[in-house]
Amino acid sequence: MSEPQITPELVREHGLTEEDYQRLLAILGREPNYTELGIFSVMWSEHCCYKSSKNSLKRLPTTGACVLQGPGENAGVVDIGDGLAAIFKMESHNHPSYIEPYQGAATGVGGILRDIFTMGARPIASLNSLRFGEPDHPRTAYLVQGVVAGIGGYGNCMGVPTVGGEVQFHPCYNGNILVNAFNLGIVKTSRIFLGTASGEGNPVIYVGSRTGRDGIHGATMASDEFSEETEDKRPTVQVGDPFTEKLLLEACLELMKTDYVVGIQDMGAAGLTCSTLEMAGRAGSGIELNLDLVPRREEGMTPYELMLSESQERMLLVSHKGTEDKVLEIFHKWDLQAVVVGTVTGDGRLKVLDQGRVVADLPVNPLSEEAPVCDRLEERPADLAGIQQLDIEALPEVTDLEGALTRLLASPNIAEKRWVWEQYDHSVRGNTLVLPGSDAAVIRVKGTDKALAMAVDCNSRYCHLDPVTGGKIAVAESARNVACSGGRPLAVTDCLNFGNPEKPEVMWYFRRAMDGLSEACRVLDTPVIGGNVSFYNETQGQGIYPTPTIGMVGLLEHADCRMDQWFKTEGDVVLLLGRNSDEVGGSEFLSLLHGRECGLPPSIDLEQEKRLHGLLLEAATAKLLASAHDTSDGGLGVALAESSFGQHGMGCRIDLASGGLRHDLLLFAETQSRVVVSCTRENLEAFLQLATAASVPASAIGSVAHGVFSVQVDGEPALECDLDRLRQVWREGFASAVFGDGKN
Amino acid sequence: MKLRVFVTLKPGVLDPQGRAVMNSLHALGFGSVEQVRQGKYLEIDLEGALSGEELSLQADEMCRKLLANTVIENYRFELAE
Amino acid sequence: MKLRVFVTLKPGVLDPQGRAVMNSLHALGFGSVEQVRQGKYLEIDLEGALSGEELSLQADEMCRKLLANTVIENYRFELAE
Amino acid sequence: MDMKKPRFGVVIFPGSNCDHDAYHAVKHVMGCDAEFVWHRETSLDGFDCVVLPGGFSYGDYLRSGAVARFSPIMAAVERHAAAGGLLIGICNGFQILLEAGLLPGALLRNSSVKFVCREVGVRVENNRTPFSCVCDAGEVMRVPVAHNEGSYFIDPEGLERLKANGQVVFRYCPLDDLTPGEANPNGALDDIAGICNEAGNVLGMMPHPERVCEPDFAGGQGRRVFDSIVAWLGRNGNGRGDITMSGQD
Ligand SMILES: Nc1ncnc2c1ncn2[C@@H]1O[C@H](COP(=O)(O)OP(=O)(O)O)[C@@H](O)[C@H]1O
Ligand SMILES: [Mg+2]
Repeated sequence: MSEPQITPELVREHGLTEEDYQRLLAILGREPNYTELGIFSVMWSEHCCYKSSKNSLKRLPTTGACVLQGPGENAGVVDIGDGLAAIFKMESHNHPSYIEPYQGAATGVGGILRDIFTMGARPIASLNSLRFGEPDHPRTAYLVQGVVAGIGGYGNCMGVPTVGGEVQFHPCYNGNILVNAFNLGIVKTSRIFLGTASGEGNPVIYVGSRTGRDGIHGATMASDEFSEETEDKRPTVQVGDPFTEKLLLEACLELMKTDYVVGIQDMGAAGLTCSTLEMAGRAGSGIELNLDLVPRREEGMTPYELMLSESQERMLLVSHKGTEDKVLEIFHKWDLQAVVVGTVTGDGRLKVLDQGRVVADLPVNPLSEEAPVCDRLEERPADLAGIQQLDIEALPEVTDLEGALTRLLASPNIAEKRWVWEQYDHSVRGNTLVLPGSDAAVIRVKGTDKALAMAVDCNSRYCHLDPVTGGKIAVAESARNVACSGGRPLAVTDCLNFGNPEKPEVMWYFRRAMDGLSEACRVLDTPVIGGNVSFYNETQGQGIYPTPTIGMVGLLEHADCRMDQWFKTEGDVVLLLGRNSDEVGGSEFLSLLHGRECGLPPSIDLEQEKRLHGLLLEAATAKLLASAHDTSDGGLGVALAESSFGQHGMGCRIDLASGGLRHDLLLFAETQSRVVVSCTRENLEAFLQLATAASVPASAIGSVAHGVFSVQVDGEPALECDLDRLRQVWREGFASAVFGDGKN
Repeated sequence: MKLRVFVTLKPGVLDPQGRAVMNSLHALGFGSVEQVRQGKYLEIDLEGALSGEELSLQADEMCRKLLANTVIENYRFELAE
Repeated sequence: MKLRVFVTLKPGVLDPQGRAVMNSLHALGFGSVEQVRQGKYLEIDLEGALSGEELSLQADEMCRKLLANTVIENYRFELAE
Repeated sequence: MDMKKPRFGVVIFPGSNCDHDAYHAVKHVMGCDAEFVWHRETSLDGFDCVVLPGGFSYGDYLRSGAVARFSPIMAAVERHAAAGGLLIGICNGFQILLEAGLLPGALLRNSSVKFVCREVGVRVENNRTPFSCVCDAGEVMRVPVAHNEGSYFIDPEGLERLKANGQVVFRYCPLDDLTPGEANPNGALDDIAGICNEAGNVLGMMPHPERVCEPDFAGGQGRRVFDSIVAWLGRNGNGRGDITMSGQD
């Protein structure tokens, strides 16, 4: 078989710079062959080696009392007591989902699930964070339909409930949608498995689907901007097989009850290459791999293709010598392919054999340790100062407040996302205590009193206007959602979606956003235990807004101390925690009603935020509150309306003190660190005492009332709405914005 | 006019359904089955007076735009009275 | 040998997928579409030396047993070299 | 009276994913004996009630339940049913029972052409079956559905027969004014959510009562189905008592 000559062009096509190539030569001490070049190319791609982000990521806080495993493994692990741990992670599948929305999103879910169960955990809950272009962009409806169906198609078949998420629309995503998938699993702390290939002589076992020519160069594709030529790369799209993955999940968990396994890792991007190198790298060992033994789906596959294929639903594991037959037996029981394909060696090299020939022979450690790190240039965007300008005084006052509220509730960014989450099985496994629709999902941990609350959040408009503050708010808001459900925020996974890092402005944004995330995580004591960076979210030079999505997980010691956002009982007191202001910069209101995206996002005081969470947690533990809902997109007006849309038909009668604020700003500014809560009259006193002790401003602003939505300001009527009609607008907003009236 | 459209996965694209059907046929004793690929079949009734050539163009457009996902699928169609 | 199997819903059985495809075709401007029925199309490779008659019997058995649910579906097949 | 705990067998097919939920409901919530049965087993001896759980057996490839009905365990399932043992198929389990011919009719793709997961109203139409005997006639339970292919279909004569024999056990019905979505989540013929065979010992239903057997989950009304099974087995000394299906629908 003749292989391409190594030429400068070929090296460049593999995404390696001259400098990278010199480094490669120094490591190898000779010219690479074609297969080796391919291996270097994927290992040194942005996607695998984080060359642009590594330095910034180092600054994130990654340790804490509850952290059992920080970044570096397949997923991070936190201790939740009772001998159990939660393993979770979020990952992007943006480019593939834009090209083929159903399969792209489906395989994204498949990938994140494997990351979780490869560590021994049973996945118990998924979330997803989605960004699409304008609702009436010609491709949006198609993409929404495909992505949602794909996430459902994979997760539903796996029997893992998808319990929450977020969906936002903005023109900056017209050519680059974002699909970020989160999963969380539970494992006994004594049974956590790592991706390590130790023990010379131990067998290396391949399990799962056969290898085809799927996604070859997928890992490098994820690190390229889209262009017209991407059309030609289309056959790299992969088809997910959730059924096989379900068998893989059950077989792996069955295997992990035994003591046969030394280490295990899924084959994700750059399949065999990444998994062998990473597993050997962690153990300081080597691997000898015989490609002749690798199960194949197609004929005539070359070593290059076999090493780089991204066929889904495959895992690599190392077992103790002598146990391989028992391991294979378990997989065969589940009708799965399982083959010994190699051996752990002690020489620190990855040696790949094909038909008796050595087709690659590389030193494991230098390949990852000496991977290129780019010190990218950064530059503050020249036009930023301009767009940060906003003269609030000069902003024309909106006097039709009911009209404004109605438009906000109908906006697909705020409207109910039922159309999305009804396509996800959110109740399988029978643990979903708080269903989608409230601030955070709450999942019981069977066999304990505990529950976990989880949410994903990011406001990319804020990040675009001020990445430091935007980064802080992404963390604060996701933690606030968890706290509103009665959970103590524990730890974070992130998905950092940005444009082309070779552009100094993008790098400027990236580093500032990292600063914001780091500081917020530090103050709120929620370390980052894993995540993923997705650069090059650009089409024809047009980049997305910086979108550092945060997945937050919190713990409820007692599941029955959970809260949701819905008003419950006539006559309960409604309170506002936090202070109002006119911080309307970057808000949904400003964008929707004034067509402007400018100003500074609301400011955030992280210490204040932390006190707020502490208060919510205390109140939840004492069962003082009937509901809690944070104010976010659409401000106080929208938060009050949303709390009125529960199953109980309970609205509210509110009288706000303007404190001198203009009424439209009072109702719709997105001032941070505010929460709308309700409680019985009996609990009011006790709750106010807690609030005072916590130094959190709390004021009674009205009461819960059946079938009513009425807001006065300083005793004057401001909003007198028909609750049923408001609810209907909010219910129908999503489908009618995306699919037009009557359709779907 | 009747338009019959056959949509199949491109060669090389994984077909988990086809594989499951094959395994099941084997289990049922149909050992001679070597491969199964599952696709879609659509029967479409058309009215109107387009000519053969124009009709073909229109059918082709339907397939490309909607009926087949050309990223992973091929299509073929037949027109009949 | 190649076996091509067409599985279609029986007349009278609701076909929501076909209807959805029709609506989308209308929305795309293909107004001449009057009805769409969506079915399955399977391509099966067979090896072995069965004769035409026996092969047909075998194919029919595959369809009845597995490939079609005769409560709601009709099937048809073609055999070709 | 025989005080032995009822014994449930929960069959696991490749791709079943509500097997744990069914097991949890009967074992941990109801306190019955329960065991998983792998689909390659060939015997169901000793089980009072067999559960075919929900999920995506064989990925739901080709048609839901089409491949699973050929699993080795299915011969034992048929024997169990023929001998009068209780057999309940939920969601994918219902699909398997239909494919296997143990119940009449078929399940089509949802009329929305989308997967649907939501809580629906399920009204008890016949409370004389082993699966509904503690319920009041007309009682409405709040139970989730979660499926792609749940639109029940049968030909007109078949439907008449079902109705005449009281085989329509559950129908979809509205919950309250505030729960959105149509009462019938999938376009099922005559709002049919669950049916039994003529003898009354085999039930198939699309909604998932096993997910909501505890008060924290939609009020826990799914438990009524399992309470019925246990009560019926208790009354009949875990034996194969006669089921009176008489009475018009
Ligand atoms: N893609 C999605 N998948 C599942 N649930 C979603 C999705 N998008 C939104 N939701 C649910 O809808 C509710 C409202 O979401 P969102 O407006 O983003 O809440 P918040 O403003 O509190 O962050 C939440 O319960 C969320 O989990
Ligand atoms: Mg919120």
